[in-house]
Amino acid sequence: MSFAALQSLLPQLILALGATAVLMFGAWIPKRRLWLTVGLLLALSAALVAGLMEAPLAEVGGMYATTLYARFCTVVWSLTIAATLLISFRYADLHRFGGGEYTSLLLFAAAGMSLLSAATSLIGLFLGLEAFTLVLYILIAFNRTDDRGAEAGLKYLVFGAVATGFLAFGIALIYAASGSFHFQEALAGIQIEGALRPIGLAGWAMLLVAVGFKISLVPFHLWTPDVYQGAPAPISGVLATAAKGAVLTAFLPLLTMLGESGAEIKNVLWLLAIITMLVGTFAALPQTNLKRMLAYSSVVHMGYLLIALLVGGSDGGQALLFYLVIYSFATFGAFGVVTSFATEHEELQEYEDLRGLGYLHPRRSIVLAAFMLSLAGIPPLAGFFAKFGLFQAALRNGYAGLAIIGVFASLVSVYYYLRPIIVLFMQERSAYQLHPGSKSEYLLLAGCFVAILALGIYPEPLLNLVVLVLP
Amino acid sequence: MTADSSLQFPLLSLLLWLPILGALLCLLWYKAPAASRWIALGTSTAVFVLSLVAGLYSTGSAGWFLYEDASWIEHFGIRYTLGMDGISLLLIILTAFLQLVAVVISWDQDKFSALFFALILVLGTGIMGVFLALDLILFYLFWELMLIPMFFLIGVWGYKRKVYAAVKFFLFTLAGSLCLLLAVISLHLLHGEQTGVYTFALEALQQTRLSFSQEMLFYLCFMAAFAVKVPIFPFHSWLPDAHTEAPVAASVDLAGLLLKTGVYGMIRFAFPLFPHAAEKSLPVLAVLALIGLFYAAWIAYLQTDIKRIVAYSSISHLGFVLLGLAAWNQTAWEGSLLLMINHGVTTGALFIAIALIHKRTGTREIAKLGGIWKSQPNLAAFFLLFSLASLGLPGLANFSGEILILIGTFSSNAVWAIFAVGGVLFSAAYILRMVQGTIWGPCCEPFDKQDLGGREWLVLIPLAVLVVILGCYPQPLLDSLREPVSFMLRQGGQP
Amino acid sequence: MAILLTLLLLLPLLGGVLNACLGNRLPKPLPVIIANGAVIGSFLACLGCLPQAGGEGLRVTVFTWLSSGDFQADIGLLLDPLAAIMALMVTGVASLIHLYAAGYMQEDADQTRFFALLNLFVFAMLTIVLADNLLLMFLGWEGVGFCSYGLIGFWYRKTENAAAGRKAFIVTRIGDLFFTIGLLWLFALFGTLGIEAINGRATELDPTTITIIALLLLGGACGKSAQLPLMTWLPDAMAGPTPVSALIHAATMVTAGVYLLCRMFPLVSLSPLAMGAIALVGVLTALYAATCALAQREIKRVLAYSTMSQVGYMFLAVGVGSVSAAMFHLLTHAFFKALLFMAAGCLINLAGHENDIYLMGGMRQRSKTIFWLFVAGLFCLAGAPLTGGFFSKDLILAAAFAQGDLFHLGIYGLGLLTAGITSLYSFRLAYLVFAGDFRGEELPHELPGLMQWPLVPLAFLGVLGGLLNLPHFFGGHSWLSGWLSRDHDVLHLSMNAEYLLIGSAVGVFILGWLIAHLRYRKFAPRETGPISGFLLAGWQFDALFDRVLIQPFRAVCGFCWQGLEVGLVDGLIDGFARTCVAWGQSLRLLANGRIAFYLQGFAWGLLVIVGWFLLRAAV
Amino acid sequence: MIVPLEHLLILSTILFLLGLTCVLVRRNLIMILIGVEIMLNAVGLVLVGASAFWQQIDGQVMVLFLMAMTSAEVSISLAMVVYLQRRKNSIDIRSFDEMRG
Repeated sequence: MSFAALQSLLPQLILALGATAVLMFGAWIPKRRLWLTVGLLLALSAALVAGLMEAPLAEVGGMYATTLYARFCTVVWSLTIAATLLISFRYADLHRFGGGEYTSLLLFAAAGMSLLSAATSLIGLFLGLEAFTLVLYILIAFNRTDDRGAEAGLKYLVFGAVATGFLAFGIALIYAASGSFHFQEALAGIQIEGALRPIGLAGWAMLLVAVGFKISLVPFHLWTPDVYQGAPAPISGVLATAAKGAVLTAFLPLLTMLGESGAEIKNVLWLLAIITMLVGTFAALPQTNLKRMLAYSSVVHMGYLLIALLVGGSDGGQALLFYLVIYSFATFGAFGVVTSFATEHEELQEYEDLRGLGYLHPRRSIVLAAFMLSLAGIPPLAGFFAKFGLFQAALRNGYAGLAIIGVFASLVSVYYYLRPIIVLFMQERSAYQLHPGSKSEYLLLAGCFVAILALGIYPEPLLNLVVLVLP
Repeated sequence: MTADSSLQFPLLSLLLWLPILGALLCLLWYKAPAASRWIALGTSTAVFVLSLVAGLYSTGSAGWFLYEDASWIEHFGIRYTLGMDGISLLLIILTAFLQLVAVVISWDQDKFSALFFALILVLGTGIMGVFLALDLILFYLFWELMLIPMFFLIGVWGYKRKVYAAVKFFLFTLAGSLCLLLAVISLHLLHGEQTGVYTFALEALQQTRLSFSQEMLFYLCFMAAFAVKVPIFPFHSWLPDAHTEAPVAASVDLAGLLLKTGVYGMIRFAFPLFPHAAEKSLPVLAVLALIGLFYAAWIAYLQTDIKRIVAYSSISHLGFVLLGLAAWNQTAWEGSLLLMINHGVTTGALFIAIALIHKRTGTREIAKLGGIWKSQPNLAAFFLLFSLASLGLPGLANFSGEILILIGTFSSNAVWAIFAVGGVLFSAAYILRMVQGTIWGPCCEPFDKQDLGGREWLVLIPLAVLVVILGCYPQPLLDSLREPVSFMLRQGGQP
Repeated sequence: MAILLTLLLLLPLLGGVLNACLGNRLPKPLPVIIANGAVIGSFLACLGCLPQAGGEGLRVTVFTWLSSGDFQADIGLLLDPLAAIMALMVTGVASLIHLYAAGYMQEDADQTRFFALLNLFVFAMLTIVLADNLLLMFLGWEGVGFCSYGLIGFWYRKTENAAAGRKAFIVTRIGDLFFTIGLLWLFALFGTLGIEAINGRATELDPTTITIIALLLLGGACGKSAQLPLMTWLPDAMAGPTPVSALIHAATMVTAGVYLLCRMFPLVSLSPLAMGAIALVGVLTALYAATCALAQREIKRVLAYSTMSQVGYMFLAVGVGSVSAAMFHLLTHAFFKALLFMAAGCLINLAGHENDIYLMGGMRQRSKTIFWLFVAGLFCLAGAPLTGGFFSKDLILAAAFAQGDLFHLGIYGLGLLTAGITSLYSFRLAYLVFAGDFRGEELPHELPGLMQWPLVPLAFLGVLGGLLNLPHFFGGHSWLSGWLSRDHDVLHLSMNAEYLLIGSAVGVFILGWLIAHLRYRKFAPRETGPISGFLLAGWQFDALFDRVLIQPFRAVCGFCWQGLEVGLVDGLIDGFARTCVAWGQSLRLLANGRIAFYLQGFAWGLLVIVGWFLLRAAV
Repeated sequence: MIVPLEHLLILSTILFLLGLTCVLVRRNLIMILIGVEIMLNAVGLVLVGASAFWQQIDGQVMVLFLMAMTSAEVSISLAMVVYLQRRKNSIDIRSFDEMRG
């Protein structure tokens, strides 16, 4: 590996090496807050480097790109992990997390995700995906005093392992069909009519199953609510945002390259998008647990994002990135609110427990309400423009049917997004005073809130950025 | 329209964003309820004054006498375009006035007052934005901006079935709006394909060439949003619940302003953009208007909650307004717009009077009310006055609009007008039943014997004066409407 | 002069508004003084305008009320001879009634409301009279309706009173619907609502249109004037204070319908069919109401039915083409009926707030003055020879007779029959009230002077009213017809016919008196047969309308509410919501927490995708 | 290449499906993990075979990565097995269905 290659992968190196260092030194110096802070700084610096430094090489080792797109993704995932660390300060104290391990695992996840989004070959894709999936196995079950955490960890582990099998098999089949792992050539394998094409398609089928698991498309979504419910809230936040976003961003170029030849695949995606949107929406309706509701909501949003994937090209890509960022702000913020309401024994997630909380903790409740409304796509919150861009792209590229179903789903979805708001503000007070929340939590929530609001009023900067990275 | 709009003082923006500023200030001082209500009062007074100032610019001709245009979201082709003509001027003044009334009448609101007043103010921005926006997406944003504050106002400060009402309101209006959104985007894309210019500007989109079926489809989508808001007959079911459960200020805003945004949307957007489809739809519109007119009146006749009676009366009156639109001529349109304003004032006033009665008696059930005149003659007198205006007594507000609508409609289609005249009878039936059950009859012994207090006088007197003036001398309003309305009618390309 | 004319209209308005807004804050007698002053001022203004009213009349346009497109309606006043004579009557009678009311209401705590409404009523009535366009007239038309509503239900604590007010408002509004449609149609035809313009161009229309419009106007007039079939509200309206009955439900408002028809006579008279309908409605109402009056027990209800009957005569007059006869009867009737009502109010007071005539009797002993005044009124009503009522009624019957054809002769016959019945019930009333001894138990209430002396001028006017339009036969010059420039209304019948008419009129008068004398001189409380019960209930029309109109209406409302609104519309919406949630619930069952089951989801998903690809590959 | 690619693919598919069946059918966590291992080994077989078919080294590189990854996964899985055994005294996946709905 040349120096230039190392330099090109500097952000990922910062994350990975930093993670290793934190893990090692963390064992000796058991200061939780210190390591969280260090991790935070590392993640931020990785984001800074990725954001500001031009990479000398366009592609490293035939596996990872250093395009603007890849750097953009790196920045976003690093920031998500930084945010996770920020929100975990009090939470980690509450549950006596090992600071070094927790931090380093999260940093590893960031490295994995950013590699995944940067992948240009199937090997790179596999490695990046597995890197953060492995980390998440641990993080989900990180709370050792919680049965549910263990159950969630188990569930994620089993499905993750099976999905890994599918992913690997799919990659292997595609390789068998095309003779290359590199996206461009690998796709050529199914583009040419021939004996090997069915093998390639079978590979794609496996791949889709794996992706379906990762971004929880129906019918591969069933684990999602259980895992989100059981995992520590900050980790659920990562699961719902970055972990899914990284997969989507990795597949976006893949599908775009597929072009016309992937009609079969697009058909399947079309079907998956529809059932994901509808099933997710309806399943979310009767939920009475905030985290489970958010899980189903993430399912629905993945359905929307599939529309963007289907549209493909710069239209679809821009819509996807824009949507993803805004969705992440809102969803992560919502999990952030759950985190900040957490007590030593439990997280406040049942609607019953949230009743009338809006008047005891008005600021966090209002912020949560804003996140819900943004997810529902109600202006003047950013979620509106996200959906707007998505549906516009869909209509523009002849996916009117999907757009209409999406609109219908988002209409029904309003009901379950309103329910937490109703519980918080419109029911009799039954809640007791909770922890007032720490400064770091407030900082993060305020950040998400301001972003949601500002992007809802003036989304132009983000749009320009998206256009810049996805010409 | 005007090129040098950048040189103008941004009066419209100020009008629009001042309430938001006020809302922020309210939230900033959320720990001091007194501060928030004074801020709200100050803001809404300033807005009212500004709206009157805007009236000074009025030229009486058809174009925008105030116009602002700025780049906003280039990526989507969305611009920040505002314009004011005679129609929007009147609606803006009405908005500012009713907002002021809403603030004053909610003065002793002590449950989370900061949030309450902030929401009222934000609602004001939403409504005024709808009346001013000339970019379709900007319009849509303001259209939706009305939703959240109203949802909270009903849901948090409402009465028994508040959550049901709030959610129903939210979902109904959103369902309509999403149709509108899809149509707007499609129209925008179609225009872009034809001309290469991707824009949401109203005037540009009017030039889009559409086949008749496209036009009809878009028109129906637009109308879905507006029909829910107005509300037109089968889409009205959210309204009685929302009106009944809302706190008084929200009821005033709902009946006085929100319903008008639907009609405004039709005449400003749906009709000019899709004139052929509109022309085809007029008979259907008229029939729905008439059905709504009678149906709501009949239902109102049996209601036992006086607030619900007034809620249904709103549907009935809006049926009248709609009929005027369907008649599609100068007199009928002016009548419709005038009736909108009249109805805003009278119904708002009625809701206030009902709220005051409710405050004193603790009930709104006809069976439990009665003889208010004995204990509160002044309040009862105001209630009577507003009720009479609502039933269309000549010389009071609603009549002037109704008669113009009838006259205009008669010349377009006599049968519609004859049916509509019948509707007047039923409005008398339910209004008089309400009046009878409330202020006449044996006494219900309210627990609070106090007649009107100072602040209540302050609200009711201007409303009463307006009710009389709008009935006796509505000519200035009609003058302001004349040119814009005739311009729009010509634009519609109708006979 | 324009100022004076404006004042004529505005003074009562000012008085009413002043009392309505500030009345309760003013010291006690002041509201009454304001109200009386306003009306008397208006009367004086009317007198002042009178010289200008002849010929083309006096006109003022105050301001433009509504103007939109081609439509324009002004607040414009026109004082022509017809309006002048009506305005004079309205302000004059109203002044006297206001004075009477000052006495009548002096102990009522709520008298400012009363006087405010009374003043507003006068304003609205004058608006009808003076309006130069139909829309402004409609304003007054509805205005009197509202004031009537407010005054009938003045003692609102009793539910029946308020209900009677509501009934009056709604029933008259049914008539107003026809008026409104007529008004809209006239505008559509002429492009204006100016009364003179419409009348002037009426001949341009084709006969069918004229007939329909005239019938629509008749419908409006029927509502306000309590003619068949919209008459049921008037007897109930007697729930209001007596001055209200005198002013609104006898002298002025109920004659507004007649006035409207006279106003639009040039148009209406172009349609023989409509004219026939008007005459028929008039005479049938007259007969119907007279029979009802025969059986009533409450003194004011007798008078109410008699009013209805007399207004029927006025309609008859219009229907046979004699405006001056109609106006003549309108005037004399206003005088003697106001007199009768106010005297009745005094009698009720004297009987200790008892208005059942079966419980009166011997009232002559309680007050001689009232006895003579009341009897004078009754004589006019019954059409005693040489009283005002005699001349005016005679003129109407003569006009019907003079038409000569069978239809009008039939109408004449019915009119004559009605005259007989009128005489009968008038004297029945007189005997029951005054003959014999007092049958009640209450002690008389004090009768203030203000309640007595305003009756005197009315009595004179009523008795001598005939001089206003004394026909040539009696040596007069038909002054009223001349003033109204309707010389052709003056009949020139043969001497024989005149004798026959007068003779029969006198004959039925005497016959009626005789029957009454025989039957009621001695009080015999046994009028409870089915026929009298039927008549007492106004031919059961209330029950009929309740069956035919109100109950079906309520059923329709109930169906709309419970059936359509709650059942269908809300049901569909709530049903949709429930369905969505139910789907959600069943989807929720999928997430049953079991890893094995979830893994099956994987397998099925894989199967579907692979199957899809295979399918595509196969095709 | 002596063995045709098709045969190899068929074999590895059978192997993969066997592993998958194991995962679907067994209730013991360790058996499920073994099933996953079988699936992954099938993958390795395909990769090596394809590598030989295309005369390329890439597939074999991937196999190495896969093995490394698998070992990491196994270590985490076994740690989880121990953890669960200690918490719940069971590694039967049926005993983990507390969260549902």
